[in-house]
Amino acid sequence: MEQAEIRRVYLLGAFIVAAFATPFAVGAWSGNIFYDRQWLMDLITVCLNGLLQGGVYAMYGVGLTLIFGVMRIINVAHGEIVMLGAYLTWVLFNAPEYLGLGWHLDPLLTMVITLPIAFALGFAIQKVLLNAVVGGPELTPLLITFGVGIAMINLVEWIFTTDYHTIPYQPDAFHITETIFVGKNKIISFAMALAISLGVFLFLKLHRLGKAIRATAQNPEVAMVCGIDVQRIYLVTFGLGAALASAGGALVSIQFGFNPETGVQYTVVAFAIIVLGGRGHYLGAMLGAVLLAVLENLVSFMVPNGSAMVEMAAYTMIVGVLLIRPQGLLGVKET
Amino acid sequence: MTSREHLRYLAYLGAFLVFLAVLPFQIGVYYRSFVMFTMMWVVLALSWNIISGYTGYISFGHVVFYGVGSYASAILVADHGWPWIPTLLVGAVVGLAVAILIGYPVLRLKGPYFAIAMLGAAEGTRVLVTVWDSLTHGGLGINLPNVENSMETYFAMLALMVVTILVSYWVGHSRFGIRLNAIREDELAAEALGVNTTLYKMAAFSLSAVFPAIAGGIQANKTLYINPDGEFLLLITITMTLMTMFGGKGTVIGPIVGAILLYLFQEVVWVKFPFFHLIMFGAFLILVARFMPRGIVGLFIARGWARKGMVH
Amino acid sequence: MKQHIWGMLTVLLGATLPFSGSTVLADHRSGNVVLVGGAISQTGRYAEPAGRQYNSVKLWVDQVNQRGGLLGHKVLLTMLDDKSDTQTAIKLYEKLITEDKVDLLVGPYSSGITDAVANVTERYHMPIVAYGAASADIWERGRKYIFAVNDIAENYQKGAAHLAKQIGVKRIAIIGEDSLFPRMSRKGLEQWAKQLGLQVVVAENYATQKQGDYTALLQKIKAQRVEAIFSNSYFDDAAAQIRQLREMNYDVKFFASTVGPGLPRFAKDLGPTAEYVLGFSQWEPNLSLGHPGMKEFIDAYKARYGTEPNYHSASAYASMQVFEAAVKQAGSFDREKLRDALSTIQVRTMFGTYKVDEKGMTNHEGLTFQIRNGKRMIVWPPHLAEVKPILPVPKWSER
Amino acid sequence: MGAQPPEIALDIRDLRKNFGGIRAVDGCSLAFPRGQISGLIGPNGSGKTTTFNLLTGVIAPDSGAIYYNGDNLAGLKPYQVFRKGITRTFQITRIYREMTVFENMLSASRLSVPERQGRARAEELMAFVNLTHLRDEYGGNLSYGQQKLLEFARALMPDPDVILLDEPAAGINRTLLADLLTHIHRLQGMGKTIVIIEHDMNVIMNHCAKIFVMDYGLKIAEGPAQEIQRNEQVITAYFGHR
Repeated sequence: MEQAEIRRVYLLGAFIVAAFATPFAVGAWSGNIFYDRQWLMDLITVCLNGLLQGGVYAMYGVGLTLIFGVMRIINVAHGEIVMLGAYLTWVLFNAPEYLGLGWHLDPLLTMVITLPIAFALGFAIQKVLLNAVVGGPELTPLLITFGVGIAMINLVEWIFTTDYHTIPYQPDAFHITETIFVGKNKIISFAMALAISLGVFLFLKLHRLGKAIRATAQNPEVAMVCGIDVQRIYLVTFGLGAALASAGGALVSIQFGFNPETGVQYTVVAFAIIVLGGRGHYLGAMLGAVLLAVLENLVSFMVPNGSAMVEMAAYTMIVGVLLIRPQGLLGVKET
Repeated sequence: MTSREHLRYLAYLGAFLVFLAVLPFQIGVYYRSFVMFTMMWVVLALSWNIISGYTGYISFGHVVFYGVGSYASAILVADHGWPWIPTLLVGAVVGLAVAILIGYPVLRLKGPYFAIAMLGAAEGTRVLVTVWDSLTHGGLGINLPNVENSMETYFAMLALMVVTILVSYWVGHSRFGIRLNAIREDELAAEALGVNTTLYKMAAFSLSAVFPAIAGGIQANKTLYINPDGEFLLLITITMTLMTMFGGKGTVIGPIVGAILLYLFQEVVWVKFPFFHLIMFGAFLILVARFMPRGIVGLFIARGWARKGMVH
Repeated sequence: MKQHIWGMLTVLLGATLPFSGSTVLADHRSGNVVLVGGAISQTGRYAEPAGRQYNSVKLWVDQVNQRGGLLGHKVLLTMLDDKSDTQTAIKLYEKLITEDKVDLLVGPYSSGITDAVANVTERYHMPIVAYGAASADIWERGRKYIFAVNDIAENYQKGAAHLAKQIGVKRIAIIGEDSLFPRMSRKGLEQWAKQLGLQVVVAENYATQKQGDYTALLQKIKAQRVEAIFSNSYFDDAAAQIRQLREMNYDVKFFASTVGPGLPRFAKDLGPTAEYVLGFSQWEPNLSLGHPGMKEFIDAYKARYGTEPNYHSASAYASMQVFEAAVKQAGSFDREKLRDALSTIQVRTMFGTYKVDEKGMTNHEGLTFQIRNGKRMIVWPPHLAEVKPILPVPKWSER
Repeated sequence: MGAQPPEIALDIRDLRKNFGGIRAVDGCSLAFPRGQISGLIGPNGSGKTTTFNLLTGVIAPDSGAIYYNGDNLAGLKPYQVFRKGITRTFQITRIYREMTVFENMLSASRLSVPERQGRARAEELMAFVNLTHLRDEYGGNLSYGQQKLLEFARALMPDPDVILLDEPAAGINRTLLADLLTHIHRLQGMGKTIVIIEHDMNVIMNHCAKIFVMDYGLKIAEGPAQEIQRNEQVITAYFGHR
């Protein structure tokens, strides 16, 4: 590694340490830190919640990082696919009741149906709209995916109105110790996200198609020479990305409220994650997601008016990391 | 191009100007603001075109300049009792300052990373404006003193549009513009062929920031109410992008035609269909991006009605 | 080529000219009609409550036409969509007044949009009844042409604050979205807290489009040993917060929200989690309130839209009743006469009695309710209370 | 300031550049004679193009100096080198594909020259390389050979004193090559210094007054064609040990 490269890695480390130190400093200064055991437990709970949330972030962040990594396309509609996933889950959750059966479908079980749908949707978007513009100027896919996103928002709004929905799934507290509680739904979501992420990770590492995807991400020309059908890899990649986003949507639906316009915040989070982790870097994205989620929670917990500044954490991360080391935490420098 | 051709275009512009100068006296308040907003979109599209159309750096957060311009103006008018016209100049200076602050680091990034960083910068500024309550009144927004100023804002916007068109015309027909284009085509080659790319990008970025800042100020004084979510809306960036793409990016006439047609269409036809009109907007965005990379001007070129390139 | 384009431009702009000519005034519209117009959020984030208001306006228009119209004129309604966007609303109201020349103007939804639109209506001396707004700010600016039907935002937490005092709560937290209405509600609550001796230990706004995870904020509140949480919230944030309180196993003495719990879906979607939440309502479809015409309105609304009206529907309908009375009183659609009528008349509507002070504000009094077995039961003010509130609410572990 | 003999246009001294541990240029010293055509050859990966990139500021050297008219060019930005009167072409042509031929030409015009004069020079040079008929065509629509010519003509726009040509003969046909070589000789006749990287040995041996040979980032030989052809080291570098 070059001298300058090493300097940048250190600088990035310092930046992240500073980002994490800031809420503590502000908290101490503004009297939001109490030096007792109870507060320490609260702090642990907050970090734990961040970790759990980070798991879900990671899952749809990985989806975007796959798409960006393989095709260098900025998919601005990623959050909208998350939103769509939440709606699909909600519809299936309620479907038996509307049919007069009087029971609900388990939201986790619905993934068996929603993920293939999302995969097919992503596949179709890539096939019809994006395959022809991969490798061209970045503006084209940017506009196309934004167009897809805005059409999706309004289509969903037209069908389901702008009402908020939520699925009251496993709403109780999970006792970790006497004083530390987290939501059961959060634990379940995290476990689910971890399982799915791990599955995709193993797929990429071990399966022939997964290896082909990684090869394409590294160098499409070489991949093509090696007999990989790059166009098909693109389709699978976008499908996979969409499926991951939609799985994220299912997990969002059992934790939070959602409406057609909530997608954009997930897009931003996913952007922050891929920038933090590095283009196309799977483990980097997971690390970035957890860092981001914990940081957000710390800001909200200790900074006065912190919940208004949560978004700031994501944007500071995006701009700061891009300026210091555009390839992110674990990414490799592009040539 | 010969100077006679320059003169001919100037004559067209003059005739157009006379028409626009007489127009507001013939029409009511609503249509006056309608034309005013059309001109605003022309300004925004042309400005976006200067950085993104010519240099190819996709400013995916260009609304930030519009936002800070409108906030600078509104704060001075509402909280400090300034008359509104001088606040536009302050807005321009603030826009310029923000452009330098953002541009200096961010313009070193390339391709998608620049776009993402601009998005982050714009959205981050929105949050900052929201949180900085003591200055901006946060989510409350700012109410400006209630006056009927459709005539004044019309002429302010007209003047701004004329300046923007003239500057764009100069950019589009000078070696400055060609060199910006060279950066878009091949930054490394441009640098090796004598273009101080850092300086040129910075100049183009600053230039493209000033006009939206002023336009934002005028808009704030016409609308008389602004809030962070409205002034820093991502959709505004997308709309300027779409207008420029639709007309033809990297040309002078393209963004003008794109802005006028699209705004007209949007306001006259699409608003009639709630829900559908944004679905149509999305579909239109896809179609333009996918099938009209050179926009309307490109179609003209393909049919041989227009010459290729920007200088002749 | 460029010649063509400039020519095209001129033609296009010229084409807008013919639209602009008419200067004929409204009263003498052909076909014996009066035009009632407005813009309301048919799409966007306010579409749900705004839609309920639009429903009521449509209902009133049909009913008034069956009754023979306004002063013998058939009523024609033109309702545009502001996309929940303030600037669009401003443009549309300018258009409605100066181009469409509507005779009666009906309001938009949300305090923020109403405040901005009031600038336009004030400029053109167009009277308007603000059924979609509640922030006192709107009337504090010395406006003469805007009238209120609702209790003000500053009073939304008044009942809950009094209940807190009753059960001996000391330390409270106030949280809410960072926009006009929740901030006004916060402002009012801070005054009530001062008056009642409640100590505000945390007061925070959060961004309008937040992720939905308030755990860290609630944890911060918990660390400050807060006893009752006042949340100036809509549906999504209120729902997320109450769910997360449960996940954290954080037992507050009560959780009071403003708009969210008043929406029927709240109790339905959240089920047992929503129990005992305090909420605010301007009006309830509850005949014990005893306003004239309530039953007829509720029945007609239910028959047409298949759902019970809530207070959003009711305040819009009441505003139209007020307009109808004012037009009768004024005997014309003249803007100034209409304004004078609106500022002086007293009307008994199905929403309550309409009578405004010199600022244009009413003394309509809101209600605080508690969700009990999925139903909204009025618990404050005492003289209207249906049940005695269960406070402090049961611990999560005991439910 | 290093003393520089007047007959030397570009004097490279002990130039070094490492890429992550690989020594691309390893203490190389080259002296290109003024007003002559010089050739720079060597096997693939010997550091020729890197030397050009170092000369023109595309990458900055780790150490060493490049003297030109008494100034040290090392560490200057590409546009600064350009302004000193040194221009280049690229191994794979880098013309602006979405700009017309004329715009390609004009982009390299010096700003100190009035626009009218710049336009005139562009027309002149387009005529010089026979591209006038394609004046308003997009660069991307030209054939590869035409693109090479365009790039060559574009490099002449600022009326440079030193012209660096990176594989001018690659990918163009015989006729065009003959044309190009005629142009190059005409430029030399005007007193320009020309340096050519080329794999086509015919071009190098028949047209270069002096030839420099690089291998593994080092200069291993220099001299006129006949000398180089007989140099053992050069033969070893190209063909390995026999």
